[in-house]
Amino acid sequence: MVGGPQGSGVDSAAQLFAQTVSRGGLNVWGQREYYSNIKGKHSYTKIRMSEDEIHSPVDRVHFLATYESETLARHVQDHRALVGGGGVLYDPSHTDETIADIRFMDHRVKADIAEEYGQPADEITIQQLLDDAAADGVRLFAFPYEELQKDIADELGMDDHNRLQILKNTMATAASIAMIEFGLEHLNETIDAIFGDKSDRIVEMNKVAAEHSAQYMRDNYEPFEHTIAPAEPDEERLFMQGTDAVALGKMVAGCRMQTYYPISPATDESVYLESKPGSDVVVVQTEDELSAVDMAIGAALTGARAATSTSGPGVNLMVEGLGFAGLCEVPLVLVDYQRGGPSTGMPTRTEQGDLQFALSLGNGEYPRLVLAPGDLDEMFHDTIDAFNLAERYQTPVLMLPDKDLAGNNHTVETFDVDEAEIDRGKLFDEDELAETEWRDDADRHPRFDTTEDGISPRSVIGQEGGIHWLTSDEHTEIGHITEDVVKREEIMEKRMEKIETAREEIPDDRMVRRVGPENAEVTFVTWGTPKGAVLDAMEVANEDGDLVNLVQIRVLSPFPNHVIDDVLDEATNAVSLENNYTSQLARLVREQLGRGFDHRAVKYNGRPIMQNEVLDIVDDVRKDAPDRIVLRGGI
Amino acid sequence: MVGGPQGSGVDSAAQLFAQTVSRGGLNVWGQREYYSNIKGKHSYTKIRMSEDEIHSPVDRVHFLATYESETLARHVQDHRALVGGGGVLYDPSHTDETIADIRFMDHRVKADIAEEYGQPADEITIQQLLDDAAADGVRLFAFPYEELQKDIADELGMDDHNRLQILKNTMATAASIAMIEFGLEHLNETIDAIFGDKSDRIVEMNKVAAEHSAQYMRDNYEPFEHTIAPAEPDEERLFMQGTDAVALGKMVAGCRMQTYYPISPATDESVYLESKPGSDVVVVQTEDELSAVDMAIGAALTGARAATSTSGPGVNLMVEGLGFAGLCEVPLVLVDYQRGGPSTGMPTRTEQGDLQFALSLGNGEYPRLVLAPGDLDEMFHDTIDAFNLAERYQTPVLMLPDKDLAGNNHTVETFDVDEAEIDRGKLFDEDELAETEWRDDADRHPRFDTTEDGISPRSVIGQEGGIHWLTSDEHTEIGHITEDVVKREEIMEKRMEKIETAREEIPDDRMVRRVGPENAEVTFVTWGTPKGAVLDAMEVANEDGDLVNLVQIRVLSPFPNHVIDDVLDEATNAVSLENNYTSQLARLVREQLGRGFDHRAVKYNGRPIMQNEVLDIVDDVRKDAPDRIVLRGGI
Amino acid sequence: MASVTDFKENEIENDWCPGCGDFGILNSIQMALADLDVEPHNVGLFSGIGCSGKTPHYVKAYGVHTMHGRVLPTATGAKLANPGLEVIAVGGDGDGYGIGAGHFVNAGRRNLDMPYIVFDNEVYGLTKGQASPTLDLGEQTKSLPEPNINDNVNPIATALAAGYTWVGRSYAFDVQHLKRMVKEATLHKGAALLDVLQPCPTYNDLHDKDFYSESSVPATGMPRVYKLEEEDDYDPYVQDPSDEEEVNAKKAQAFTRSQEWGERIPIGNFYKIDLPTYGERLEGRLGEYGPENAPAVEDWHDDGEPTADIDDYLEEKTVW
Amino acid sequence: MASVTDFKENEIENDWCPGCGDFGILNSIQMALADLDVEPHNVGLFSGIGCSGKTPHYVKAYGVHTMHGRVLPTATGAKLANPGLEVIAVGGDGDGYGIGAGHFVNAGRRNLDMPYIVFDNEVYGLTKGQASPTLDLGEQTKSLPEPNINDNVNPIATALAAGYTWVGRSYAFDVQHLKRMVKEATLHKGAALLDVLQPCPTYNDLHDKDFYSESSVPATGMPRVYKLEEEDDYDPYVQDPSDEEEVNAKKAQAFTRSQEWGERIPIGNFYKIDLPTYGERLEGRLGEYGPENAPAVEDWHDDGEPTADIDDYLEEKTVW
Ligand SMILES: Cc1ncc(C[n+]2csc(CCOP(=O)(O)OP(=O)(O)O)c2C)c(N)n1
Ligand SMILES: Cc1ncc(C[n+]2csc(CCOP(=O)(O)OP(=O)(O)O)c2C)c(N)n1
Ligand code: SF4
Ligand code: SF4
Ligand SMILES: [Mg+2]
Ligand SMILES: [Mg+2]
Repeated sequence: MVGGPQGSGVDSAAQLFAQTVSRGGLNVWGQREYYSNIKGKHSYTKIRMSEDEIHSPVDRVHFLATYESETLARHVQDHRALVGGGGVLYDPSHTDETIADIRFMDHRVKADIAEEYGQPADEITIQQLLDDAAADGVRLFAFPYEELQKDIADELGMDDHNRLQILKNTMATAASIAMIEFGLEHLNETIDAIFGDKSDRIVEMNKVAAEHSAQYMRDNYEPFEHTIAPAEPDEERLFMQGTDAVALGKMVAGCRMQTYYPISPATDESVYLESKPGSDVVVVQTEDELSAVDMAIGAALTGARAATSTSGPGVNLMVEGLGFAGLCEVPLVLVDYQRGGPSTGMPTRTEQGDLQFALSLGNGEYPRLVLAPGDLDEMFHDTIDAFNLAERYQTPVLMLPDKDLAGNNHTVETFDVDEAEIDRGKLFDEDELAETEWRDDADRHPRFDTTEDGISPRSVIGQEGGIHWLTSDEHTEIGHITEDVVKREEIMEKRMEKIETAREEIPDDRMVRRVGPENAEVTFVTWGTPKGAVLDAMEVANEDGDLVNLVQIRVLSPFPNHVIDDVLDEATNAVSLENNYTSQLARLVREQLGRGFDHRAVKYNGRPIMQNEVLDIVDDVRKDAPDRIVLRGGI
Repeated sequence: MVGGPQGSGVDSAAQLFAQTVSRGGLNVWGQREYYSNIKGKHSYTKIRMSEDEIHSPVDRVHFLATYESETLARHVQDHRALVGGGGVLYDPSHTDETIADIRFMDHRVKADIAEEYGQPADEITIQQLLDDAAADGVRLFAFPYEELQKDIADELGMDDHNRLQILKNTMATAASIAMIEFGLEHLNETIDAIFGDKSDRIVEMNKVAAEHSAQYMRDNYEPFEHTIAPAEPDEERLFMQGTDAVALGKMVAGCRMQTYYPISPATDESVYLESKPGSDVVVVQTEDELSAVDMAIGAALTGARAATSTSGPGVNLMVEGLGFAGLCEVPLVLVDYQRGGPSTGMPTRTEQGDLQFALSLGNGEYPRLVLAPGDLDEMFHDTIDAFNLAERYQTPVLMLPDKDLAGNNHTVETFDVDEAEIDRGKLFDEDELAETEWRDDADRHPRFDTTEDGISPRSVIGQEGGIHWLTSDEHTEIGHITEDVVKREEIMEKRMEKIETAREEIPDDRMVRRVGPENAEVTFVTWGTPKGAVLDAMEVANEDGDLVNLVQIRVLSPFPNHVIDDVLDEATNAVSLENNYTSQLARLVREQLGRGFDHRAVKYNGRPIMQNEVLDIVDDVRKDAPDRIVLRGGI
Repeated sequence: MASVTDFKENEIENDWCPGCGDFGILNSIQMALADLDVEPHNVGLFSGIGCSGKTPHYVKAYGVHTMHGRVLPTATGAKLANPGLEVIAVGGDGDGYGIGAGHFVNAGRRNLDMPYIVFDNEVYGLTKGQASPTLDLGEQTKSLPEPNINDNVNPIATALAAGYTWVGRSYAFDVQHLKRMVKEATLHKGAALLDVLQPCPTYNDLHDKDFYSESSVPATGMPRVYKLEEEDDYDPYVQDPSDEEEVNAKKAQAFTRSQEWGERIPIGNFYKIDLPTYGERLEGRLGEYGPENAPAVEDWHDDGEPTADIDDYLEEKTVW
Repeated sequence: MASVTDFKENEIENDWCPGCGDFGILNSIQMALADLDVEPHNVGLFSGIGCSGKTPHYVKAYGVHTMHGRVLPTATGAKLANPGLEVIAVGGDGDGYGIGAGHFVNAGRRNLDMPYIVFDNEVYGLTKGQASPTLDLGEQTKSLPEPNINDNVNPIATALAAGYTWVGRSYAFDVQHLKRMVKEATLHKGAALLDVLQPCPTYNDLHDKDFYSESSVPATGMPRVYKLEEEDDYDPYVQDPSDEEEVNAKKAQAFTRSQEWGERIPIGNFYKIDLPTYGERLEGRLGEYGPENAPAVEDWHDDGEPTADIDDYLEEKTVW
């Protein structure tokens, strides 16, 4: 783990470290936590790595690197952040700072520390916390940044070592790499990759800094207990964050129009697309989210594949547009990167709080599909699916990842692009339409023809012979306004029928992913990100038996009723697991099936669900757990 | 029933008739149907009247008055609109018009008539339809408007009878009144009331027209079979539409700030308030609904009681503001007059399609109360409750009437204003606060204090000593931004606890109204307007036994779980009844209780549920009805 | 070539009130389209919600009757996705300058090649005559219970401030002038605002046909509405867009004229400048962009096989 | 009387970037409030979302940090409900001229007695530096991957077109001038827009302190920013609001100045006119309206008994 003030470069340190170990052949899982702030507040990134696949964060790390006090105060003292026998790399020059001195640290944390120590906050020094940690078995690695910078400046032939502040990140990374004995080779490779196109001098500076830092550690400290070596795997691995996976999925899916209004954590996706003009995606930054969704709708009406991405507060403003798209049967793809709510909420923290909202947003009733990817690979493939489903069922498709999946970097098996297929649904082609005599009203193509499966063949603006109308009022088959009781019933029934068609057509194993032994003692039913923690917990829990299995619901609307009914029939202990307060999935299951879970595990403090928390649930459920289990982990 | 083109004055005729009979001591239930159009399209009003209370429309009327063809084509031909033995008043001068000539009539209706007659639409005349109706036992009352106008002009000493077109409405009304033998006395009284402040001449013209028309009918036709006499009841009765009842409730509740953006069918409420400057309500027409809800929030923050009213499409734009109000614990009252959806939908038609939306609108999670009034008296009293509950639980309260309740005129027992009470909840008073030393951070009043019941004492902007902050971000007790895990959990738990407190505190009989025999064979569970149809059906069905009872859920959030659980335990045949497609109440019941209904009756063609439809359900359920019963009545 | 009749849709009855100015606008649009020699299926006529919003239903072309206030973003999306279409946005004054004002202002900044025609009747027609944003302070139409409590926006001035590169006004009952303005606005390469003075006989008894064009103003003996193009000293066109001084002067001149309202009301083109359109800017960014190379062109799959090549992007992300 | 220190809130740490122009604006507001002799509990400081949106948390007064783009309606509601409060609205340029543009335009029409201070840094600060509506076409701040593809809005011109009765600009690092402008805008009876040039050292490297005030413009040898009040020939104030000619001339003059941007950038008051405020108009409508007679005054119940008298209204509806 590396921590420090936002904007000070901790982020680069984390990137450097994670890229280094991933380039060294390890699987990596990152968890970055930061405030809705540009500069100064506490930020940290945990990086898990292993030769085996990993899918979730854990609470405690083996090694913590920083250069400032807040990270130490929060993570060392807490005992939650470090495993016993772990190590801390810190700057010894300001360990006489007190808790009270730490500018941005929450009053709550200060008060808790003060209470724990039975001393006023302005008397508790960082050194005291470090000593305490040491007493708990944590190894302290004092690392004199400034002195080392002087040496580095000397070697580089520079007068002013203060200009090397920026190297702190590389120094901390190199020192950490040295301690875990990973070797500097991959670090240097990463330095080349990251700084290579800036300047040779920058590369040199970083490499010299890395070497010095590593050397210092080797010279001054006994080997660290927890080491890890590079691996040499055969398959390919990508290293990216969730928004990248969605952006790449969009390119493959043929999405050529992306609208957005900046919002955390969705912006990154659009910025990535914008940075690849070669992908031919027209990316439009709009004046607000009302406009973003409507522009995408306008584009979709011309036959283009169009999408918009946002987060909860932006979805609030897209409710209107989605209703129009639902009524007018517009294929529209919306990615809602959920974050802590309600309202502006906690813009940079994770949550799965928008499920029920997604299922019923908009006045009146219309069909919609809701997909929930749970890892990078699903982010990529679900995105492609989303466009196919949107065109197949001619209705909005909402994808609901979350901040945790969106903004964290992980390694993932390279995407199987060849698997991707395009399904445009019932789209009229030019030739068919050309035969239509548009001047004769009777011979026109009825855009909203009432068919058995609810899906009508579709023409798009610009196609000869396909002229029709779209209106936000209820309409006839050709798209003119109607208020006739019979027409209304027909068109409403046709429209709503599509969701039943989708329920029948989408394969069970696309709707629900089941992993693990069949007759496990504890069955976790979840959606989205938390599946990773279950997968990792399963690895541990099932070592001696068939303790845990996983049911990941990937399509929430249409709901896979009979599959989940079977799951609940079979389960010994069914536990719902989600990152929200009211167990929204569990509510959905009960609405759909009239039955509940043995336990509902929830977490709503803005932090992701961790492997160890799932293991704790397994323990508790086997003993005697309450119906509702609240997870409170995270910093 | 009276029908004719929108904007031609049919509305006035209906008003005149309804007021006349209500002034004559009868109970009246109006149902007005019209297009989203200013002039020309078909509009009609059914008026039910009785010495007994009535609460719903029926499909067939005894007497139909009109002066144009579309009304005849739709309502006479249909056989749905007239009871056998009923009568039609019509203008004989254009009965040679054909179905095809009728400009605005839906193609569907024309095609259906053509099919029924096995003739092209341009060969079927109105006369044909009339003859057909006569053959079915309908009495035809030809009423030569123009000739009579000439007589009237003569009597009034006017040259040009064409200027008397406007009297058509009074003429039709008077003729109808004459036929049902109600006597002209109350009509003249109504003419005085309506035209009195215009001019004496206008009053005279109308009275002369009325007398002539009545005389014509008496001279030319045998007495009509269905007559009704004025009554002389003791109690007081009001005659008004639902939006008036809400407006009056707001005045009593102390609402002094009402914001709105024009939208059918909500506008009338604000216009009514605007027309009463003496009520001291500041009514602001805003630039859109985003602004309307936010302005009301801003006002509420100063301690004012503030509200906004809209319909579904407007709610879409209020989602954002409601989330802010939920997070910041702002007492806000929103009335959503539901109309046909989704999207712009059917602006002037009724529906109860927004329940699920209301329950989960907004990203993330926050508590809200949802009330559903089902008649004028409940409109009035629920409105007052809404403000009390909003302040008591410091959170948004949504009221969900519908177009049918909003826009139709009925008689109602006069409101018991004395019953009204004001509960401002935990509001700090000046004296308490004055002791707070605001300059000292430690001695401040923590606006969002974490209390057991989730409710914190509240100060408002402008109160000395009460300074605090409000932010759409998650916040501390004083209202500053926080992302701390512990604070977040505390404040979130406190906030969500309020809904549990409300569930415990609101009395069962406030949440649910039960009417009828305990052990009925069929139990209708409904919300809002459809309760009227059940009440009326009960009158008929229970004449020979305990066949039907009614469970009206008046508070949808918090949901009255144990009450409804008991209801379902006791019910022989539980039938949910609502004006939407997906049985939203039934879904809510299943989500809350994990159990369903024996039958779900729905209607989604934009027309209200009628007494006779409920009776049909009773019949069907006692024989063999499907799980889902679709009601298709209405024109 | 499509005729005016080809642009008339018959399946639905026009339900505007008799005498409504909307009829004049509808006819002008149909005439302009016929003149412009465009095929109905290449036209996308977008509208908001209101009486005005019903316009597309009466035109035989692809018609999109969107949501209240949202005509600009929706039309913008279509035009961006298929720049080969003739996309025209229309709507009411409440729709455009009230609930849609945010889009109105921001569309100016984009300078997308698309005309926006606003039916300016000073009321919310379809909701029964409330004051719209163009009704002046203190005015009371017959539909209002009290005089208007809000000041009015000046659409011409606002469009100038927002960056529209063609700004004009016309009058619903001068169909020839209006047709000409619709054509000019449509042919202009860039964002064009055409505000149309539209009598609403049902609700607005202040500014009706009589007010605008029939009765003459006592002081002048002339109808109120006059044409800018008939003024000797008025030239709306910026000859040299790079000449800041000319730009500022022409804009200021237009701003000043836009304040004229009373005995004389100018119609015509207030301001016109040729600047790079949004499409041209996109072309600069993407390398290629145009009717043959735009989102609506289905070149991204081959019979169900995606043709996008993301190998390079994957390569950049590959760690092992 | 409250001092500047009384208006400083200490429980929360200010987390703006070092060198941010927001500090200057914050200080100016606190200084102006102290000068205005208003009690902290009678101040409602409303903001939108963005770096700028955090301002209220740093001021000891009732602070309402609303939603993105919604500061104007929310603040308007508070001011209408309690006209005795000193309600001040602040927010970012993205917040006000982008997502909030519809409210911005329509607030002008209302002329509510309330100042609106916009922190104009030409970027979306809090979301990491995307172009805001005031960044000019083709400009590329260090945070942008490509030059800006949109033209900019001109806030001064837009405010003039929308009907603001006080329109001004100031500069974040000229704290004395800024304080004066904040006071003027606050004291003005009507809707006041104060656009503040606000350097964002983190994302906007084009228009920084150096650009605005420190380095001198080669051509003139002077700093770019100059004060309108120091210009001999500039008088923003409309002496006679009923004199249409004067109004038009003063507005046109302001419009022309608003286009000046380059070697010389004017700050100060561009335009000021005294017109009836929304409060005064409401008073006209309701008979009584003011601090003692407004929605926030709790005179509508007596210890839980409603005091509203609706008997007349019920009587009107009574049929038997
Ligand atoms: C979100 C939303 N709010 C309100 C309405 C109700 N509404 C329909 S039309 C209209 C105003 C129409 O006025 P304008 O735009 O001037 O068009 P006009 O009818 O005058 O042509 C309103 C407020 C709506 N359809 N949607
Ligand atoms: C509805 C909504 N959309 C997007 C966001 C994300 N967001 C937060 S601040 C911001 C822009 C801030 O820019 P500006 O208003 O200029 O303020 P600054 O940070 O520059 O002071 C955005 C887009 C949001 N909070 N809410
Ligand atoms: S209400 Fe006015 S704008 Fe609408 S159709 Fe009638 S005349 Fe035209
Ligand atoms: S990002 Fe810019 S505007 Fe925001 S705090 Fe930093 S310097 Fe100020
Ligand atoms: Mg209008
Ligand atoms: Mg900004």
